[in-house]
Amino acid sequence: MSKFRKKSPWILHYNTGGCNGCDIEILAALGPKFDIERFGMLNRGNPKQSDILLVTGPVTLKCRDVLRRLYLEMPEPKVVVAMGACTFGGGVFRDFYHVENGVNNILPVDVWIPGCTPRVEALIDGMIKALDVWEKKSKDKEYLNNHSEELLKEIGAIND
Amino acid sequence: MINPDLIMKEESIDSVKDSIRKWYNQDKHHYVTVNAIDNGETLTLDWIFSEYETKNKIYVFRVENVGYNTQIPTMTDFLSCAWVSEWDLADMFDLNIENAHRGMFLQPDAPKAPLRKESYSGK
Amino acid sequence: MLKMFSESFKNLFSKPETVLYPFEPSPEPKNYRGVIFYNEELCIFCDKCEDICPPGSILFEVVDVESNKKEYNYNPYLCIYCGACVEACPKADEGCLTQEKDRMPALAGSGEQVYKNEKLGYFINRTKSAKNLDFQWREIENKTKESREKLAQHKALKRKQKQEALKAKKASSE
Amino acid sequence: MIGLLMTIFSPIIGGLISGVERVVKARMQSRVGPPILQPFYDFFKLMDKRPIMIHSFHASMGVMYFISAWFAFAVLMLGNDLLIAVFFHVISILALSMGAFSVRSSYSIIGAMRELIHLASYEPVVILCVVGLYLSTGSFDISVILSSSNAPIFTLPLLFFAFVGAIPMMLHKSPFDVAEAHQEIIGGPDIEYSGPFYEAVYTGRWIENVFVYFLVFLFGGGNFILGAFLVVATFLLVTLIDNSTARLDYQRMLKFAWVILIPMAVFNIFFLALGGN
Amino acid sequence: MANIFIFLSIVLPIVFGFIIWFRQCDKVSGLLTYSLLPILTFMGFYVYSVDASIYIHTIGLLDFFIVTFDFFLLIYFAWIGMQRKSNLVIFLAIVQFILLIMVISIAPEVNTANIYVDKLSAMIYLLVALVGVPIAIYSLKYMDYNEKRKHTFIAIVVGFLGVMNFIVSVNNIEWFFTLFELTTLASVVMIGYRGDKESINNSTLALWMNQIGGVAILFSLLIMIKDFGVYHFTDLWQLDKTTITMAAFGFLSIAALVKGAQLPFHKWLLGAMVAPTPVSAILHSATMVKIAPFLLLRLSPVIQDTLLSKLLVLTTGFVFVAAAVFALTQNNFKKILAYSTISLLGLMMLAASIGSSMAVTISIILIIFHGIAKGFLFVEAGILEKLFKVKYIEDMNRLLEKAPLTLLFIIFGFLNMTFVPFGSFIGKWLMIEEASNFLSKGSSVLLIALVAIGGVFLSVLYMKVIGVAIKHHRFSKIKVYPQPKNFLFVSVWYYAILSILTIFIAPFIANFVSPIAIFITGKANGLYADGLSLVLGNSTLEFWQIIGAMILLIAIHVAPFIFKFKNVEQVHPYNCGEITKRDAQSYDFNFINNYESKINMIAITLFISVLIFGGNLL
Amino acid sequence: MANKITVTFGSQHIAIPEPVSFVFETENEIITKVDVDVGYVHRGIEQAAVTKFKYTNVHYLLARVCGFCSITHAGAYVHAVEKLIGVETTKKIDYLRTLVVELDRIHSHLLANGHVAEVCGYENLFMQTVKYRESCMKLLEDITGNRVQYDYYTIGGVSRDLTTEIEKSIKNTLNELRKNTIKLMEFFETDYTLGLKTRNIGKITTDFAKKMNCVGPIARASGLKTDARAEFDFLPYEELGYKTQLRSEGDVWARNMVRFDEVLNSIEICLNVVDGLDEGDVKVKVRGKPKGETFIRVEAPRGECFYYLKGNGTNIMERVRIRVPTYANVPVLRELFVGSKYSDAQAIVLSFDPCLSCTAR
Ligand code: SF4
Ligand code: SF4
Ligand code: SF4
Ligand code: SF4
Ligand code: SF4
Ligand code: SF4
Ligand code: SF4
Ligand code: SF4
Repeated sequence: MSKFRKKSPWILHYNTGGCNGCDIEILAALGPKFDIERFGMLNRGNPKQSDILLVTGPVTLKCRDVLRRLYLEMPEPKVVVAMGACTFGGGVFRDFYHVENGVNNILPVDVWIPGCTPRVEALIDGMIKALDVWEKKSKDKEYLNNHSEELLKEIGAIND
Repeated sequence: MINPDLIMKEESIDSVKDSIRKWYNQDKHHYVTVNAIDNGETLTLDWIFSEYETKNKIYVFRVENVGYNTQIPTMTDFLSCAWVSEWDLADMFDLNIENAHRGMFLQPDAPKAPLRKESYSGK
Repeated sequence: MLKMFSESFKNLFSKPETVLYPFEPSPEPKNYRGVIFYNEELCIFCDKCEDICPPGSILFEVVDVESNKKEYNYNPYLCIYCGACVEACPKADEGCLTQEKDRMPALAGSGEQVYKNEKLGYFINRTKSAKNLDFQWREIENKTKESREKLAQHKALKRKQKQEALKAKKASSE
Repeated sequence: MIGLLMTIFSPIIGGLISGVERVVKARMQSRVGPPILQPFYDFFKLMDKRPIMIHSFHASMGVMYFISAWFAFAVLMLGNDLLIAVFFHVISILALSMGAFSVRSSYSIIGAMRELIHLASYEPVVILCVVGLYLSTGSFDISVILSSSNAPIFTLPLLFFAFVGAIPMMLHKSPFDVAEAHQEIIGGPDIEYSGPFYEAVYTGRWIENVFVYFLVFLFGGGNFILGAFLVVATFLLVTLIDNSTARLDYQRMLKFAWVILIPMAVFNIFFLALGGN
Repeated sequence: MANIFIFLSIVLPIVFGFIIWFRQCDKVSGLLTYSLLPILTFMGFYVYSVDASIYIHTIGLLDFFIVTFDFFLLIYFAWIGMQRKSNLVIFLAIVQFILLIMVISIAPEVNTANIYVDKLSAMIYLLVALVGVPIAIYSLKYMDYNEKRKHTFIAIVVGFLGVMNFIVSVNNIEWFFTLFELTTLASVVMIGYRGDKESINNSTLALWMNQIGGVAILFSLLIMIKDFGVYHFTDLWQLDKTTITMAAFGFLSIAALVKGAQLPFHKWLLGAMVAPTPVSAILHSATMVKIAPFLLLRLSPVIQDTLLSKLLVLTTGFVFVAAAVFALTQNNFKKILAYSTISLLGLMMLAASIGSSMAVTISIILIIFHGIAKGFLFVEAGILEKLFKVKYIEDMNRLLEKAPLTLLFIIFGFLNMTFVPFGSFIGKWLMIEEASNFLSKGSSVLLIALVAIGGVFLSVLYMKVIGVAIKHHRFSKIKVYPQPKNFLFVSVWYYAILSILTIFIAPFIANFVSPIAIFITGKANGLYADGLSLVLGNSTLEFWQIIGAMILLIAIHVAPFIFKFKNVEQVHPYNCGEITKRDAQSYDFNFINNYESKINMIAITLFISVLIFGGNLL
Repeated sequence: MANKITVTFGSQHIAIPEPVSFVFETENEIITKVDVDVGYVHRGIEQAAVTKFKYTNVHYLLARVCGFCSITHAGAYVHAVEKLIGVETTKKIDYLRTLVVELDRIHSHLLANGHVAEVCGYENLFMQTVKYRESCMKLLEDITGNRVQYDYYTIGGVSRDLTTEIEKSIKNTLNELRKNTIKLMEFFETDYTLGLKTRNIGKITTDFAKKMNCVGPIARASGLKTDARAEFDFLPYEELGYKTQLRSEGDVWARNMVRFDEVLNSIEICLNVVDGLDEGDVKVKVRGKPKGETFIRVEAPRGECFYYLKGNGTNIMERVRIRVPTYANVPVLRELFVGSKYSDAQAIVLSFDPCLSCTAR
């Protein structure tokens, strides 16, 4: 069954305050030239139905909780792909006062795509790597259960 | 190469609003932004305008020596688009601008007034 | 609407535009600003690259304060590939610091080996696991800072010693 | 027998249709597109996801949607009255929209509301279509329609086009993908489903595909080759339209259905009925 | 025996009503209303099972008594008009007074029985017993919640059931007029029951609108007597259809349309909302407005296939759609129900005016099922109002958390109004099948279009209302709160009747409803039950389909109680990752109101054309 | 009335990949109230530019204010710094800079228009637009070494020269692109359904544009003639065939069409650049440190970008103030929503081609 898994990764994209450079390239990847739908990838825009959280940007303070919420809304097995230098320790924005210095401080990142801006080919490579990680995760079935009350309180889970 | 015809008008904080209001002509002048420069203890405030279809013209209404706590008038009554820049400055310098909302840019747990010299030069 | 209608129809029967990467090559252009390669032998340790690097992805850690020996650490994941370092490097023409057109491969964050290449400097080649690579880099940063301080202290000490020695010399000569 | 087989395999047929559609769509956009079996890959993936939900009622409605869509199709294939099958279809919409209404998410609620407006737009056309088929073949019975010697398409050209105009509304395709409106409400009624529950909704949509294209097939009457041709042509046409229009809003959809499609259908039936005597 | 039962069916409720009124005591009221349920049901069933029309000749004194009563009634109306300073009411009362004198002066002596009871009447007896009496039972408790003069109210309700039984039993159209006026009186009294300003205004509105119906009946009587010399329904059927003029029937149809609250005379039924909810229930469900389709059913053998019938089809079909559309814009729960009644009445009258054997069957099916379901819904609306303080759609937001059981009943009521395999659906289905046979008569095509469209709008309406109420918090525990026994009894009663009837719908329709139609039209309609499947010509509604749909729908509406996914983790709804506070209500489609005047204009035009063209007045 | 539905639009929403949040209050899908929050991307660039970075590498940071007009931000800064130091650039440098700036404008405009089509539910048009845009991306990658972050400007020059091979491919590609752009324009111009979604939607009159001080294509689509390329000498636009493009309708559609007009004009400019290129070095010597203040306006794809720079003769600038086009257009954007349908809101937002990463910096 999980043989099929590798072929249908749906993406949730969230920009946590990067320069849009990576986001432009994600759009380009959807376009005819690169067409990541070849791999069954769809940009769902909906955490409930996504498998891969594609994060760009250095995580600004204001995006931090949104990112956490989106991550928690995604059903496991899920993979976090961090695209661009920003997501790795902040990139150029390293140690700015309103920046969390990269995604790894907020969520466990599974794949890093280096570059600023990475080429679309790099994005595709990264995604293919993510598929392996995904496969492994779904075999292990290590689900993070019961998000602690504290975390939910901290990020202010919606009360309805 | 770049050589704007800079027209600088020195104003005081009380008079600046009236003089801008009197001078500003919607069909001719383009409001660019309001800017603040921190000089350590005081601020310099610039209201910056340009002119449509004229080369290299920049008008600046400058107010020197504005204290951190001085009440700064809002221009939104005749420049209805000025709110973004005013809220921005209010956040960035922790200024007392009329009707400005705080927190559009800064999270509560971020440093206050990040653009004041005192906040980054370690004093 | 009708125009697009016929265009869609035409597209249906013409060859798609897609480049079938990764099953088909899509090479970087000659000019591509890829990964930075470093050649220790040519380096004169002027620190210009470290100075200019916007995100601070080049760090020289002083490993031996006595001989002022430095180790070049480079983090290709933090690097923004701006090429400023190469431009600043006085020895770039000889190939001390060059920007290749190759991309750094993506990194799977858990358990995987990091792609290694001697020319990538000490950091990448010394890392064991890819896990929390960003935190490992933070350590290097701290270490570098410390080593710099040490170096400064050492230099200050030396200067002092020198001055003292000089003074002593003077005194003795007097 | 064939009916039973069709019913059992309808999800598979539907999945294939949606797979082919995705490929054709991609080609029309000068892309390569996914493999044809992609919907099934999606299916297996969704099945293996860890289930999460908003609340049980919502989740169960997703499953009910699938079941009732399937049941409606069974009624279509195994029952002998076309009209009843069309009414059964509404039950699935009921399940879907109730589920979507039951969560306090504005996208879901707007989606459900729009889904209802979809229903108000296409349902009269579909019913008129069935009546037209009756008029042309003399029966509501599918087996009779499928063995009638004259193909209804020749007597009901306008009605057929009205039906084709309603297909984008039924299958949520541009220009009438109002209820799904990916860029506005991100899938509308589907949005809060995930994992296996979304899978139910997803498969339910496939069955709707089969449902709709089977109705198209009926326009071929006893001539199965013509029927198959009609299905393929309609499929291509709908995909082409999907690819060459922007999404309209719900008022425009209502207006289109009411000002153009319904009068068209009524006119055709009028014409035929009066001429027939 | 049957004669006695008919007599009792009419008199018993009235007598009980008086007793209740005199005693003003809980025990007595309870006992009497509860006892009416089996008594009336039994008598109704007995009368139904008699396989012949029952003619009862009455003594002349009764005739005299009724006519006198009539004059007093009209004087009373005039008096009400004077009290409420409504010239219209006074004027209409005087007009009726004069017309009535004219009618009596020219009315010939006819030797036809004044009471005529056939299966149709018996069916309505049963409906009154099964749907009307529970409403009385329900009012026993309802009136305990801050309402005044409880027993008087119950007395009126109970007494009214007798009047209702009476009106469907009369043959003499003059008597019919009297009873018509009596029902008008009843509605005035009930609508104005609370006695505040709004109630009074609305009851005045109901009065004058219904009086127009009365005037129409009188006109028709005049014409009828002048043209044919007869004024009994049964005599009318004997007339030679090829030669008669339609004017009298045109007027009678108008009376029916008014009583059936068809656009543009729909306001009075909407106004009934201000009264205690049982009033609405009684007006909408089994009784009162059902007089309208009943009257048309009585006329249908005569008007079948005439221009009048076609115009009626058009008018009522239009109302079916228009009222459903208007209902979408409403935000008051009772108003929504009222509009849907108007809409469905349109459908019933549409079927009745087609007049073929099948159409009559359809009309009766709709009368029965709509009666039960609407009674059900209004009862629940009353419960919502009293127990949960919910009146408007916005109050219904997240109702599931507050009142799951009531909501469940409401949903079931709604499902009954439009979905497969419930009665109203079957009516719609048969209607389309039937109309398809007559496609060559252009109006059938329109009819199908109207039926399809109206049906869809009603579905949309119900789903929208359900949608508002069904929302709930992801952690809310759905717990059933205890309800007063009376309420529960009535709800479960309706629920049970509807479920049972639906499961056995095929034999029910084939063996119970269809004979009525055959009785009326004298023609078979090709409907029969094959086991539990309903067969019509080539088409079958198979039992597995019925039961399948039933299971699906029951599963859907009781899902909050039965489906509990224990091991599935819950997350919050997607909100773009934000936690803003949100309103999540519904649409009110208020742009439809822009077309209101246009729709009303069309309705008025249709109305007048029914009279002028249908009645051949030109 | 039971008809209020609050719709949150962002910060994570498929139609706007950037984090920005609108909270709409709708009645029957008509928007009655809007709340805008544009501050999600605030990173603290203005502070970092005067603390963490030396004046020699600030432009690498500023390029990452926004990827769409990375070149404009870097350019504005470099122009300003060059002025403060007193560097004179050669014609060749100016030409090369213009080339990349205009190519950037082309790709940005095409993507913006495609994106409008996408959020109107016209996926195919988006695909076609992106398809043709790829040729421009290829050029940019060939010239500068990256598809988005060019880092082409350096203080006193540009980072690399054109080879003759690239020159030739520029000419070919751009001629091809011009044809394709005209084709795309026809799609946008004649498409009926797209017209329903874009014409007369989000209308800004000239007066309103003036009142709200709009900039860029948004202003020019409303007939307000403002363009920093014409109003400020930062690059030799006049001699390269620049013309201001104006439309008067002021709706979503006009904004798209203005962008297309500008793409065509930019293609013209680029071809002129290639034709008029001199031989010579791409860098001049820079000596000294920035001192004094300067104001500079440049035209980014989205409109006028304004910089204020103050240097004090050290390695570190004293103040860098960035006022970006979206920042200037957000006020009018907010006004436009009230009264329009929610289903049009996406098209309205994206017709502004908003770039919040620079608004919040
Ligand atoms: S289907 Fe949805 S995700 Fe895919 S391109 Fe269309 S809008 Fe975007
Ligand atoms: S990695 Fe570079 S290109 Fe990507 S978002 Fe960050 S700054 Fe922009
Ligand atoms: S090359 Fe120049 S800058 Fe580098 S260390 Fe030697 S003298 Fe210093
Ligand atoms: S390319 Fe830029 S970011 Fe990378 S090491 Fe060199 S200077 Fe640093
Ligand atoms: S700039 Fe070049 S020579 Fe100087 S330290 Fe860096 S690599 Fe070595
Ligand atoms: S009100 Fe109660 S106590 Fe009084 S008579 Fe009636 S039942 Fe008896
Ligand atoms: S507008 Fe910017 S952030 Fe949004 S999709 Fe386009 S490039 Fe990405
Ligand atoms: S708004 Fe414009 S100038 Fe600012 S970053 Fe975005 S594209 Fe660049």
